Amino acid sequence: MKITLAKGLNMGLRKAMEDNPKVLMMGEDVGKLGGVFRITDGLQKDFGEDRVIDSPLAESGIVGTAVGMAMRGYRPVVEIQFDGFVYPAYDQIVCQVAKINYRSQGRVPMPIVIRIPYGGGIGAVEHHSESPEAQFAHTPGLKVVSCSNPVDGYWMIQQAIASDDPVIFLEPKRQYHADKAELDEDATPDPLHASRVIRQGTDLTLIAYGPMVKTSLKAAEAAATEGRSIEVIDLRTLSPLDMGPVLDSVRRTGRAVITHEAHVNLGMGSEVAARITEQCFYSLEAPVLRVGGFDTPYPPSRVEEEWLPDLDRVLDAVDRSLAF
Amino acid sequence: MKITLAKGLNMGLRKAMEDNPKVLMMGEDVGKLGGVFRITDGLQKDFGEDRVIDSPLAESGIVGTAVGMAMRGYRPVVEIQFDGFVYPAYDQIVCQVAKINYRSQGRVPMPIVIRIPYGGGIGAVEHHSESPEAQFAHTPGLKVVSCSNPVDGYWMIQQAIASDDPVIFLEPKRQYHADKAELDEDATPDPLHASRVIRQGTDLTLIAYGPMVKTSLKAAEAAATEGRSIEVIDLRTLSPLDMGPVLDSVRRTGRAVITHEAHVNLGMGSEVAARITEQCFYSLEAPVLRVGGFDTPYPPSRVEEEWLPDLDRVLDAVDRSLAF
Amino acid sequence: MTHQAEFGPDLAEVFGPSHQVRHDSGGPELVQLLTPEGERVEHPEFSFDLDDEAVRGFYRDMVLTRRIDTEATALQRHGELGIWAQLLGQEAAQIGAGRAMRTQDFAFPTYREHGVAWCKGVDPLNLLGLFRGVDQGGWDPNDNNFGLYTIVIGAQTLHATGYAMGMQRDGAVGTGDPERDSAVIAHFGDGASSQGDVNEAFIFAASYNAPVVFFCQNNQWAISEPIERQTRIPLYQRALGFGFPGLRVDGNDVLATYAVTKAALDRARDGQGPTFVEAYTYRMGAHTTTDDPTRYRLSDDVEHWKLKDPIARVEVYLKRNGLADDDFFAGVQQEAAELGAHLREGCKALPDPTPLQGFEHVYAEMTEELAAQRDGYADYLASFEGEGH
Amino acid sequence: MTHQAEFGPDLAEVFGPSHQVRHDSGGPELVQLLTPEGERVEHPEFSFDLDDEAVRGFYRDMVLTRRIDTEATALQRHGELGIWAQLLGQEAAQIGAGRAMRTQDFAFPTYREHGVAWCKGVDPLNLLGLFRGVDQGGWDPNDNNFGLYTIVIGAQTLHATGYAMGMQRDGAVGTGDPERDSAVIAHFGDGASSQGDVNEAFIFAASYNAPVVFFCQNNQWAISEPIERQTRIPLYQRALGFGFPGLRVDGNDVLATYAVTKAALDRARDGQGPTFVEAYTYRMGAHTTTDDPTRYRLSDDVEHWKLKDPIARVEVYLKRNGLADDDFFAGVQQEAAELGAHLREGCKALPDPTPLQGFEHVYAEMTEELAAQRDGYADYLASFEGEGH
Ligand SMILES: Cc1ncc(C[n+]2csc(CCOP(=O)(O)OP(=O)(O)O)c2C)c(N)n1
Ligand SMILES: Cc1ncc(C[n+]2csc(CCOP(=O)(O)OP(=O)(O)O)c2C)c(N)n1
Ligand SMILES: [Mg+2]
Ligand SMILES: [Mg+2]
Repeated sequence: MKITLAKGLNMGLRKAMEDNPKVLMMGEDVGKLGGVFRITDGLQKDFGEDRVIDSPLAESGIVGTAVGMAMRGYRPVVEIQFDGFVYPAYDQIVCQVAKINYRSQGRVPMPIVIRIPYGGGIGAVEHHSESPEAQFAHTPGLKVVSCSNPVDGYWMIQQAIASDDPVIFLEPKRQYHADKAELDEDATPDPLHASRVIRQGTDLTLIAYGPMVKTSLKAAEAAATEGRSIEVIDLRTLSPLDMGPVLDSVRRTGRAVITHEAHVNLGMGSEVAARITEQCFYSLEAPVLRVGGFDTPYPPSRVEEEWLPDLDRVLDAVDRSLAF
Repeated sequence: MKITLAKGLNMGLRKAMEDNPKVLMMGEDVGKLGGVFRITDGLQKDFGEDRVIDSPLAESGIVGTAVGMAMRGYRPVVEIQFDGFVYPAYDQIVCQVAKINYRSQGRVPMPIVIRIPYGGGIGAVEHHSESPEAQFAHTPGLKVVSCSNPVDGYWMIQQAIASDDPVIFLEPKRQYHADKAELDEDATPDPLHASRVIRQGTDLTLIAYGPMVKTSLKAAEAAATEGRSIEVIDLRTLSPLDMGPVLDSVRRTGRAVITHEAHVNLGMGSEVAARITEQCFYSLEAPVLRVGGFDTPYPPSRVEEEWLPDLDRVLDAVDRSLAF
Repeated sequence: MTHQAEFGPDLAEVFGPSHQVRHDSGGPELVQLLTPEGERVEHPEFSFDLDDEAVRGFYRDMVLTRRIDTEATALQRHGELGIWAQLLGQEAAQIGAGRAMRTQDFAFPTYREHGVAWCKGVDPLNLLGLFRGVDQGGWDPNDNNFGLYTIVIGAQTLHATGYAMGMQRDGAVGTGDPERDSAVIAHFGDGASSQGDVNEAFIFAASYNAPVVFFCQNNQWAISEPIERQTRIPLYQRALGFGFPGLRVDGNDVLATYAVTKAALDRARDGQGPTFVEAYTYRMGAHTTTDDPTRYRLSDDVEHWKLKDPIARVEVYLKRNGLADDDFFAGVQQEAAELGAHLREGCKALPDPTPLQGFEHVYAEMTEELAAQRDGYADYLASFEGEGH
Repeated sequence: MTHQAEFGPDLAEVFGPSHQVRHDSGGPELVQLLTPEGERVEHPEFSFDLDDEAVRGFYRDMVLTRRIDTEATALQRHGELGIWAQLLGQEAAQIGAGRAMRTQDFAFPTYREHGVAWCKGVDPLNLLGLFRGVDQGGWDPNDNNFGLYTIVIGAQTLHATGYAMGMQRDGAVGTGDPERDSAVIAHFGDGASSQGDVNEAFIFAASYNAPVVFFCQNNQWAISEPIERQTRIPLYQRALGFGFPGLRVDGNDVLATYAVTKAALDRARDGQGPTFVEAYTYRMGAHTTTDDPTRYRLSDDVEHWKLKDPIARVEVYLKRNGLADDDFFAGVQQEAAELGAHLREGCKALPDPTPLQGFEHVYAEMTEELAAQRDGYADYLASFEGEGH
């Protein structure tokens, strides 16, 4: 069966609700409308208003009540309508969701998934195209992942829901309907917190996640036509980071470029670069280079494609690294 | 005149209010009480309730109304009572305060200062000892600084208020009353966004800011007794970073350690390390090492001194770097 | 509600006519001065104190505002705008509120207040930039005392309150000088009323007695969610919990909206503090041009509200009472056509931003760090020159 | 307020007796069953339905709760606790509310609810850990249906609402089975009422008709800020804006607090939804042991409230009516002395956490990354061994 990312997520959510009656959906417009991206399409019809809950327009309220539901034994899956609207819930997420298991010495786990459609490229207005991952990954107690393709979408959302820890689940909205992939529902998925080499190469390690995975694969292909062998890694998990495959790779290639849509300054790239350097110092032939959104607010959509890192900017960094 | 950091800040605030009638103070308990740390002590008495405004207990409300005041031409100085209570205002800070100048194409500047007593070591309960700097420094449009000593406190708070950009002003609360220093009110201060070499050395560059500056100076002294010459840099400005003095130093010493109380993962250290590596790759004799708070929630106070990076942990990193 | 009585009869009344409001007429509390049939009625407390000329002006405002809306919707369909937030059906609420303001009053809009922008003198062409994706607000808020559109729901209500606190500090409230005394209007929707920020704005405004009118267009929907999800009592009653007056006005009645908003603004300018005005109306179109309301609401409801059209009733009123002649109506149509052309042509001519422009105005005082990033990017862009890239 | 009349006489009444509340008796709306002088009075709607034994029990609860408080305050003075949040003066509010709960009801406290903890059966020693700095809550919330103390003001009111929504989904509301039907109490202060979260909790609770009682101890102060900064009308009226009942009870009257809270809980369990209870009381002590209230309030006020002491009035009542003899009072004193000793000894014996413990429970499922950090730190610590470090 060939599915889009949107479909994979929808099927994964449905599967999780079928498997466990404690799984609930909450958020703005997730019910009748099925969410503005239709990721929860059909779920309220089939599971009822008690399990697929349209909420008042208040993100702190959504997350805060999800905390209470989790305390009562439920497994709420919260949808934040767009990346830029997660901030009213930031306090509940970093002070409560992230800390209650710790505060209670493990007596009150927080099996909450917070789904966030994120990233740019859809021609939207302000606050609809942001990449807030670093703001969560810096917070102990949260786990942060991002899927990049339909099959991962299907499995990872189920794994996130099954996790007894809170998971910030980042969905690259630009990819929702971009590509289709074959889903084998009987396959055994990789663990949730594992990064993955998705293309092998020997000259340089290109590290990406979420929306930049596709661009990175294209960059590797383009580089191949010029005789350059690029290894591409899909991080998948941003907290915890699974550095094993990354370090293995860089020890072989000696060079690394990391890319994401988020601002470069204090983005995931800074952490990955710092860790690679700490652990592969003598293997490195060049500093780890970072390609990301500029350190400016996300711009009006008519220039977003220039703001977002693209094939050319990734290749430029690859060239600079190889020329170092 | 010898002053503490608390006194320096209080004098600086008073000076700013005297110099410009548009400067206002806002926050919880800043009026009659003078703030829980007494940093605004005496200001309401002298400048009145219209300029030193006790607010309802709502951080988003405080920052959001400060935005409106700034639009009307005022220069609000907001006090957040403790680091851990800034998050209810996070949305207003990152989506409004940070972006209105950009959104309005420079027509509506945001000359707001958000003062945050931050960091640990005071034996407090949860949420009173945190270091949220990276969560702000990652956001374009905000400027982020931290003073480390009484004299800087006096000047930097005035410079922050004079800035037409929003400034997150981090005050190392543990230092409020720790030491005294001589203030020369006629001196010409360094610019707000300049880092500063505060001890010269040749073997290694030790980078710190805020509460870790004192520890770093002690570490350098201790290392000196073992014949090691450590250069210490007080970053002072976290966004923008002033990398000039840091890069100069590392090019000379070949080694760098950066320390802060915040979690290491995605802390300021990751960005500084990544930049040093990018720009001094061939000068580095060892990877930049980071010493910070663990990637765990701030612990109960009886073990906070073990959680916080201290002299020994800084020296341990110095040793590891020198031995690399 | 068997146990209700335990808490005394006075408390039972807070359980108003909930779960019905969409089909409901707005209840007896609805202030109305012009019926859907175009008949003038009187209200014991609020009266319309302007002349026929003003009514014709309101009519013209509403027709032109609707034209802005239909034109922009068409531009979106033709790919000239990325998205558009339609105001269809809310013209009276916006013109009534907008015309009640004085020059020195300041409006804080959400993203749908095209009619208020019109009243404040903003060139509607400037509204398109945000939806086209060439800017994030193409006007200077200080030129017309009309703030930038705010996408994060509710955030601007706190800005409005703070601005009003600034007016107090400027001595621009309660002086008795009509040129000087000022107030603020904060516009927001029924959905927005659930945000913490909006409720905090009520608290700050009440605490400082700030000169702000909270003007809520209850258009019955927050995207797909009906008003019942946000409140189980009539929304204007929210103000009671915060200690200032709340009023419900027929938001499809421009005369009543004008009269009620003006009274609230007078009160604010006079130093009497905040008022909540619920303009009871209906979102006749989709939430935005990307929304599909057939998924969540009945066309029945829409038909019901069509009978209450805000423009039609004024037209009937003017015609029936002979207050405007054919020339007048033709003139307005002509103006609308011209406005449409202005928007169509102007929209396509709006200049795209350049990539390097994005580095400007991040800060009022540019940083060396960012200038270096900009320069590096400029060099990078230059490296493609001549490549036909 | 000259323009008030414009909005009709019914709106004027929302401007209650503000700016006076601290010296005020709480107004005619205050539900009282036992006067400060220890006289039983009746109320038209709320009656006390328990026997003398229960009143003696309440007295004992209050004396023991006060003992916890004075003992912990003393422990702080002796350096055994880092800080302590005193409840002095709020015993009746807490015992009345705590005793109104059934076992299956769940309480979400702020940080001062030591009396509620007592009623729910939490060993008071466990309360000390947080203030001593050995843990962040030493009890299991599921053992006694008593949540952990929450320092971020207001956050727990949303948790309470969500928990109550969970009860609804569990079919534990409105079944008529007294063992099964459940409700939640959210405790918070007057200051907390200004937080967005608290107001959002009201909205969610109303929207879903959740079985939650919002129990606000209005102790007139939020650190140095008087209640007037947070509201200009009596706080219980906040609920009116959200469409559920609000009540003001004499929070220094344990009988009335019990009766009112019980009625509200019954209503919630029965499926009638949320109620707001304002327990009108006074913070007799400092905000915490690090606060200095002489900087911001008059001892006059404190003296005034001393006359309303919640324990004294029950003592007078019991004695005057011969409902308890000397043995009873001596017995309670004896218990209090034992409790004091338990706390003094227990506190010092509370084990300090170890540095490595801080790596546990960050996650329910430990990560490799964090395990590596822990192991690295363990090695580092081990490197000092033998150094006499
Ligand atoms: C904080 C935040 N959350 C979510 C959204 C997404 N969103 C945009 S409009 C809207 C509904 C707004 O409803 P209402 O306040 O009634 O205004 P209306 O659109 O009806 O004018 C939502 C949920 C947003 N813009 N901001
Ligand atoms: C979000 C947040 N902001 C600020 C604080 C600091 N603070 C602790 S208690 C308090 C006052 C609380 O007043 P109230 O709600 O009336 O409760 P009370 O202490 O009187 O019981 C403040 C401002 C906090 N804990 N959380
Ligand atoms: Mg609406
Ligand atoms: Mg209080």
